[in-house]
Amino acid sequence: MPASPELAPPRPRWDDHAATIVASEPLGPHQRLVLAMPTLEARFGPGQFLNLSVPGHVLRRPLAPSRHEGTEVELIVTPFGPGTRDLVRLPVGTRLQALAPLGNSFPISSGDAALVGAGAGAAPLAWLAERLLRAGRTVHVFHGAPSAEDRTLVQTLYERLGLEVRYFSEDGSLGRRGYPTEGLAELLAGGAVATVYSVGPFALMRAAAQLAIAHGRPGYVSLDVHMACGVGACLSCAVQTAAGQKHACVDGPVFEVQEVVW
Amino acid sequence: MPASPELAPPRPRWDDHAATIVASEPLGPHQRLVLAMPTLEARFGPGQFLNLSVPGHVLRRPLAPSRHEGTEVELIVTPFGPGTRDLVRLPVGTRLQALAPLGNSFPISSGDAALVGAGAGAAPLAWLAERLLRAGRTVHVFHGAPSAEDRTLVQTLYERLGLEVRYFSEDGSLGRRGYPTEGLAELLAGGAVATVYSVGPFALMRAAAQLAIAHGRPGYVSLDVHMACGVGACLSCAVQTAAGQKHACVDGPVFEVQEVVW
Amino acid sequence: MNRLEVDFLGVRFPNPVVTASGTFNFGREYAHLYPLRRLGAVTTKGVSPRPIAGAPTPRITETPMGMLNAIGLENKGVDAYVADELPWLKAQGARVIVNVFGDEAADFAHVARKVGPYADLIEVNLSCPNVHGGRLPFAHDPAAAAEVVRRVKGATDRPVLAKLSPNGPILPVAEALEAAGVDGFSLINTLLGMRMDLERKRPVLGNRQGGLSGPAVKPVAVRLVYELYRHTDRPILGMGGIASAEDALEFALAGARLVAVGTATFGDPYAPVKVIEGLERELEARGGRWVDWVGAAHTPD
Amino acid sequence: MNRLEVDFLGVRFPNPVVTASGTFNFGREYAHLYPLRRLGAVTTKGVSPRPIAGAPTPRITETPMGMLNAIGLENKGVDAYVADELPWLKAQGARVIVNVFGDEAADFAHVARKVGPYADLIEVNLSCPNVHGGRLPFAHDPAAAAEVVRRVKGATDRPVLAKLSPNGPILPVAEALEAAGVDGFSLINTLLGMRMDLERKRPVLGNRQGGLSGPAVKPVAVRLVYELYRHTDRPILGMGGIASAEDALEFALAGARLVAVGTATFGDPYAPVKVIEGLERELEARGGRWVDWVGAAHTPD
Ligand SMILES: Cc1cc2nc3c(=O)[nH]c(=O)nc-3n(C[C@H](O)[C@H](O)[C@H](O)COP(=O)(O)OP(=O)(O)OC[C@H]3O[C@@H](n4cnc5c(N)ncnc54)[C@H](O)[C@@H]3O)c2cc1C
Ligand SMILES: Cc1cc2nc3c(=O)[nH]c(=O)nc-3n(C[C@H](O)[C@H](O)[C@H](O)COP(=O)(O)OP(=O)(O)OC[C@H]3O[C@@H](n4cnc5c(N)ncnc54)[C@H](O)[C@@H]3O)c2cc1C
Ligand SMILES: Cc1cc2nc3c(=O)[nH]c(=O)nc-3n(C[C@H](O)[C@H](O)[C@H](O)COP(=O)(O)O)c2cc1C
Ligand SMILES: Cc1cc2nc3c(=O)[nH]c(=O)nc-3n(C[C@H](O)[C@H](O)[C@H](O)COP(=O)(O)O)c2cc1C
Ligand code: FES
Ligand code: FES
Repeated sequence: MPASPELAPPRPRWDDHAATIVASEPLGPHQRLVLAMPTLEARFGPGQFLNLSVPGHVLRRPLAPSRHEGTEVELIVTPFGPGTRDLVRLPVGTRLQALAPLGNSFPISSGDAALVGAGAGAAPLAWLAERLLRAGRTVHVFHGAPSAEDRTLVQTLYERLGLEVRYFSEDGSLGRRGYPTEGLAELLAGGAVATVYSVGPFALMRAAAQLAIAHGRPGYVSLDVHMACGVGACLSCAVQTAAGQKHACVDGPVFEVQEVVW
Repeated sequence: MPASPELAPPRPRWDDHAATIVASEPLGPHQRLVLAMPTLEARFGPGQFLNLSVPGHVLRRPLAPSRHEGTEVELIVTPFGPGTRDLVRLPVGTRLQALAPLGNSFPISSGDAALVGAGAGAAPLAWLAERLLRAGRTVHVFHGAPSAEDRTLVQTLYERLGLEVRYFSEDGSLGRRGYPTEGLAELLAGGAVATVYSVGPFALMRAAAQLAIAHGRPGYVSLDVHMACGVGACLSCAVQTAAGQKHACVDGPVFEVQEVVW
Repeated sequence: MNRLEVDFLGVRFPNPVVTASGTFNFGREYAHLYPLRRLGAVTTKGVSPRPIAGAPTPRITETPMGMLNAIGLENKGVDAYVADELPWLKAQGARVIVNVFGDEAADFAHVARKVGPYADLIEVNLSCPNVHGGRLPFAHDPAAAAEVVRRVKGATDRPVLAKLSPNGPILPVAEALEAAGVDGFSLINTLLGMRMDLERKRPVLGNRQGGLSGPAVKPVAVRLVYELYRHTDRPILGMGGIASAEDALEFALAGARLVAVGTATFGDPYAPVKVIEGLERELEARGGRWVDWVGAAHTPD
Repeated sequence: MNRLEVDFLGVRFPNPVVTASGTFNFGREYAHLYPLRRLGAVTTKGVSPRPIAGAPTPRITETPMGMLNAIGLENKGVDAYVADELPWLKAQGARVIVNVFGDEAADFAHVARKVGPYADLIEVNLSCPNVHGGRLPFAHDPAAAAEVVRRVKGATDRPVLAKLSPNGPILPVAEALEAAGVDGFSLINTLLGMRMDLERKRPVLGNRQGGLSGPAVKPVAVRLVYELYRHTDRPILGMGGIASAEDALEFALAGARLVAVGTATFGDPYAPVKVIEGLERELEARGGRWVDWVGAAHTPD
């Protein structure tokens, strides 16, 4: 079973592009990085990613932009392991290299959209929201975090679009106590005819996917699989799908929720 | 046999000091680095060294300053392997760490002095020259290089002292064709009563040492042995001496030419 | 003067730099960046008789100047590659080293027979588990490894390289393989390693342990190439952490006649070509041809 | 609550972080930076019956995220250390692990007997060549290694750790040592490696090959600790590339009850203390005591 056509537009070929850090600012525990990528003629779509070099590291790091305007690519990076920790500390002016553009992107829904995210998952989602709004769709955003820590992230990414975000925190310190899938559940239970998009921890995406499936709504997730090459050569990013084993870097990272073996 | 007392003054204890690069400029194939080391109260003597961290490298790099004024330590670094290549590329403002002060220093001769150096060996020698001049000694400088490449280095280090340098190049492109030990040989053959100091490749120091010994002159060299700890703990920097095996980082790097088993 | 040209078991390579098995698939992913014939050769991902799904994810993780992989030998099986990939790869004008493996000696021979027409060299991956030998890798069982080589030699007229594992002594295996008629050696495959996930308090990799590659292993690889070179007169394809022309020259000095670039390609897809270009410059500056450097660090004891 | 306290073979350690043999000499060089009793223990440089001059220089060289050493076991011989260093070290209030070796089993026992009064634990370095066993290291000859342990056990009442080498299979040796009465294990010693000097077209090290240590080897070390832990009930002192508290916790998860910091001390002489302080913070943040982490990554197959 080939992916549905909207998931697989003819893709520009990737190359290795110079990427200079032109801005770097903390957003709570995350970091907003802006890369200047003057040689990248192709345009990213929301959900696509680049594979970014980090000095002193053998592997690159896959990251999904939150915007691509002119020659500037905006990223949200959450320091996680050694590579992302080093990346967020690099000074403005540092010259990196990025394989781009990689992977597929989210399709634009034909009707309303419900976005369910957490942490840096907000990066591709916010950008998708921008595209959805431009296409005239109604966009519901549910964002989850352990505490109030993602407040600045959400403000930066969504409020510049004029979007209101329903915030869920595990400790109740901001927005509602609980998980963003609760908001999605209520929306769908209320009869909303929305396409579901989710990027975040596996458990969150699975819960969102199950809600979409249960309500017969189309849904898309961006699977976060450990990657080495990012271009289909190493077979590290295996994903089990109804159509057999696929590879997230070339067949994804965006998958239809029905397609994924959860 | 303990080292002669002038080689072993009571030494201040080393510690690990912050060292910020405040200037970095190429001098031909070499790089002049200035480190700000505000916490280093002890003063380096010419020949002493520090063991400098290089980001991304497991070991530090031993380097002998060419000056220590106020809180600023001047180094001449020749890019050689991966560590020094990375070091000379670091931008001004980079914060490093340095074990300092390490090792012993050159004694000040009671009479004239003849300095025989090559490449970055000029760093401790030029500083020694400064001290010798201040002590009222006559200083002869012989510097060798493959070609004219060390012209700026020599100008920077020696001409600021008002010292004239006899330059020897292997290809004859600057100064005399040949090796700086030829100048030393002529000086000593002419009956000069000079103490010999040499820092450079092993073969150069050995030749200088043999001339000093042959003419019954005292002589000192700074032995360049691969080091790991820099403080006497790893035993990597073994040196064979008349008094048995010593360790360059604590018993040297400066040795009397008679003491070394060449 | 082409300083890089090298003959290896009768095959002429324009330069000694090949890709390492499993890090370049069958070359298609990188073919739009540079012509594959620019490389010494493409070594393909390991091919087995039947498709293999591979190991659970995560399959890779980074370590200091290295990476661990436990791909679990995922591949589509020999028939798919003979149908789709190998003819395409040959059509690119690339020289091709096909990496083969299986559960038992006959499997290796089966694959070698099928891929032979597309292969300039056959590389036998002995690091895979010997299913009938208590799952000990062939590489650590000289007799089983020799049987593999004998069968493969019988199944193809292409020169056969045995790929050795650094996880056990190599000399006893190498000796047995020479007796079995192996034409040359390639090494090193990955070193066994593990990384822990402090959040989950578990090994990071789905397979728990994986194979270490990249610059971290280079000293181990150079030493094993050096050691093997002293004991064999058959040519060596060296690899393990090569990321620059200088690295390649270290392997040449130790005794490698060809070198492979693996993990470095993940960090920079142009790495194999940059190593070639770097070698052209280095040899221009340092003098000599590649073949003059091969084994040059060996001096009488 | 002291989260770091740990009992190891009846000795109480305030924290599990010790120095690695050969990277801290007898502690004197670092004693002005921090009190040596702040460390879990000081493991001394290897001590042999008679002085050894060591290997030709260069004795060390750097590699990607690692280093090679071929010090050649330089030491002043047991009598000098018993006279000058060990009493001083005990007087600092430090716990002491004395690393011992020799040409044959009796040598180990001789040294162990002499240093016993100053040692909390004896660590037997099995990576040194067995002079009467064809110079194969004891570590790769289970019978010879067992004989060493038997003799050392007979010569001292201190608990005896056998230090294993990663350059060959460890389980057969470990089994033989258990039968010989070993109390615990320490691992890993260095991996054999080599670096080439492109100018001289020779190995960099005077001894040609050396031992690889530092972060590069960490994945290999973690895996071997994990593997050994599954097969023994004796406690493990783990090491190999530890440079941070996170690294130490990886070893704990794999099964190390004590951990050693070696090469990292060359990059930062405060490294052992920073690992201790980091562990205090990490365990505060992540919860649990050190001993709760030991072996916690082991789940049923
Ligand atoms: C398509 C895609 C888009 C992503 N977009 C973002 C983003 O916009 N912002 C963000 O903060 N994070 C994003 N991630 C996750 C990010 O790639 C990882 O957090 C990061 O690679 C971890 O590297 P590290 O050095 O911190 O950790 P380490 O564990 O040290 O990483 C070691 C290696 O494992 C791989 N790896 C580890 N964790 C992951 C992971 N979660 N996903 C994929 N590879 C991993 C990396 O490739 C790296 O080479 C994305 C992941 C994918 C697959
Ligand atoms: C007391 C002393 C003072 C020195 N002063 C200067 C100076 O002022 N300017 C200058 O340019 N160089 C100086 N050197 C030499 C300098 O330390 C080496 O060139 C440098 O360490 C090489 O590191 P690398 O990364 O370039 O090479 P690599 O070969 O990659 O070095 C790897 C390791 O080997 C050791 N090493 C390699 N070569 C040498 C060497 N020649 N001497 C000592 N250790 C070595 C280093 O400690 C390093 O950890 C001095 C050396 C000593 C011992
Ligand atoms: C992701 C990955 C997959 C690999 N797959 C194979 C394989 O299928 N067959 C094989 O013989 N070696 C395989 N290897 C080992 C490499 O070919 C090579 O021997 C090893 O990685 C050392 O070289 P390097 O450090 O340059 O990567 C693989 C290595 C990696 C990193
Ligand atoms: C310079 C140096 C000297 C060493 N000397 C000894 C020794 O005398 N005895 C021993 O058992 N191990 C010795 N080792 C090995 C270390 O104790 C340790 O096992 C190894 O370095 C791995 O740990 P690390 O990566 O933290 O350094 C030495 C290591 C180094 C780097
Ligand atoms: S990351 Fe290499 S195949 Fe997907
Ligand atoms: S460099 Fe460690 S003892 Fe001299």
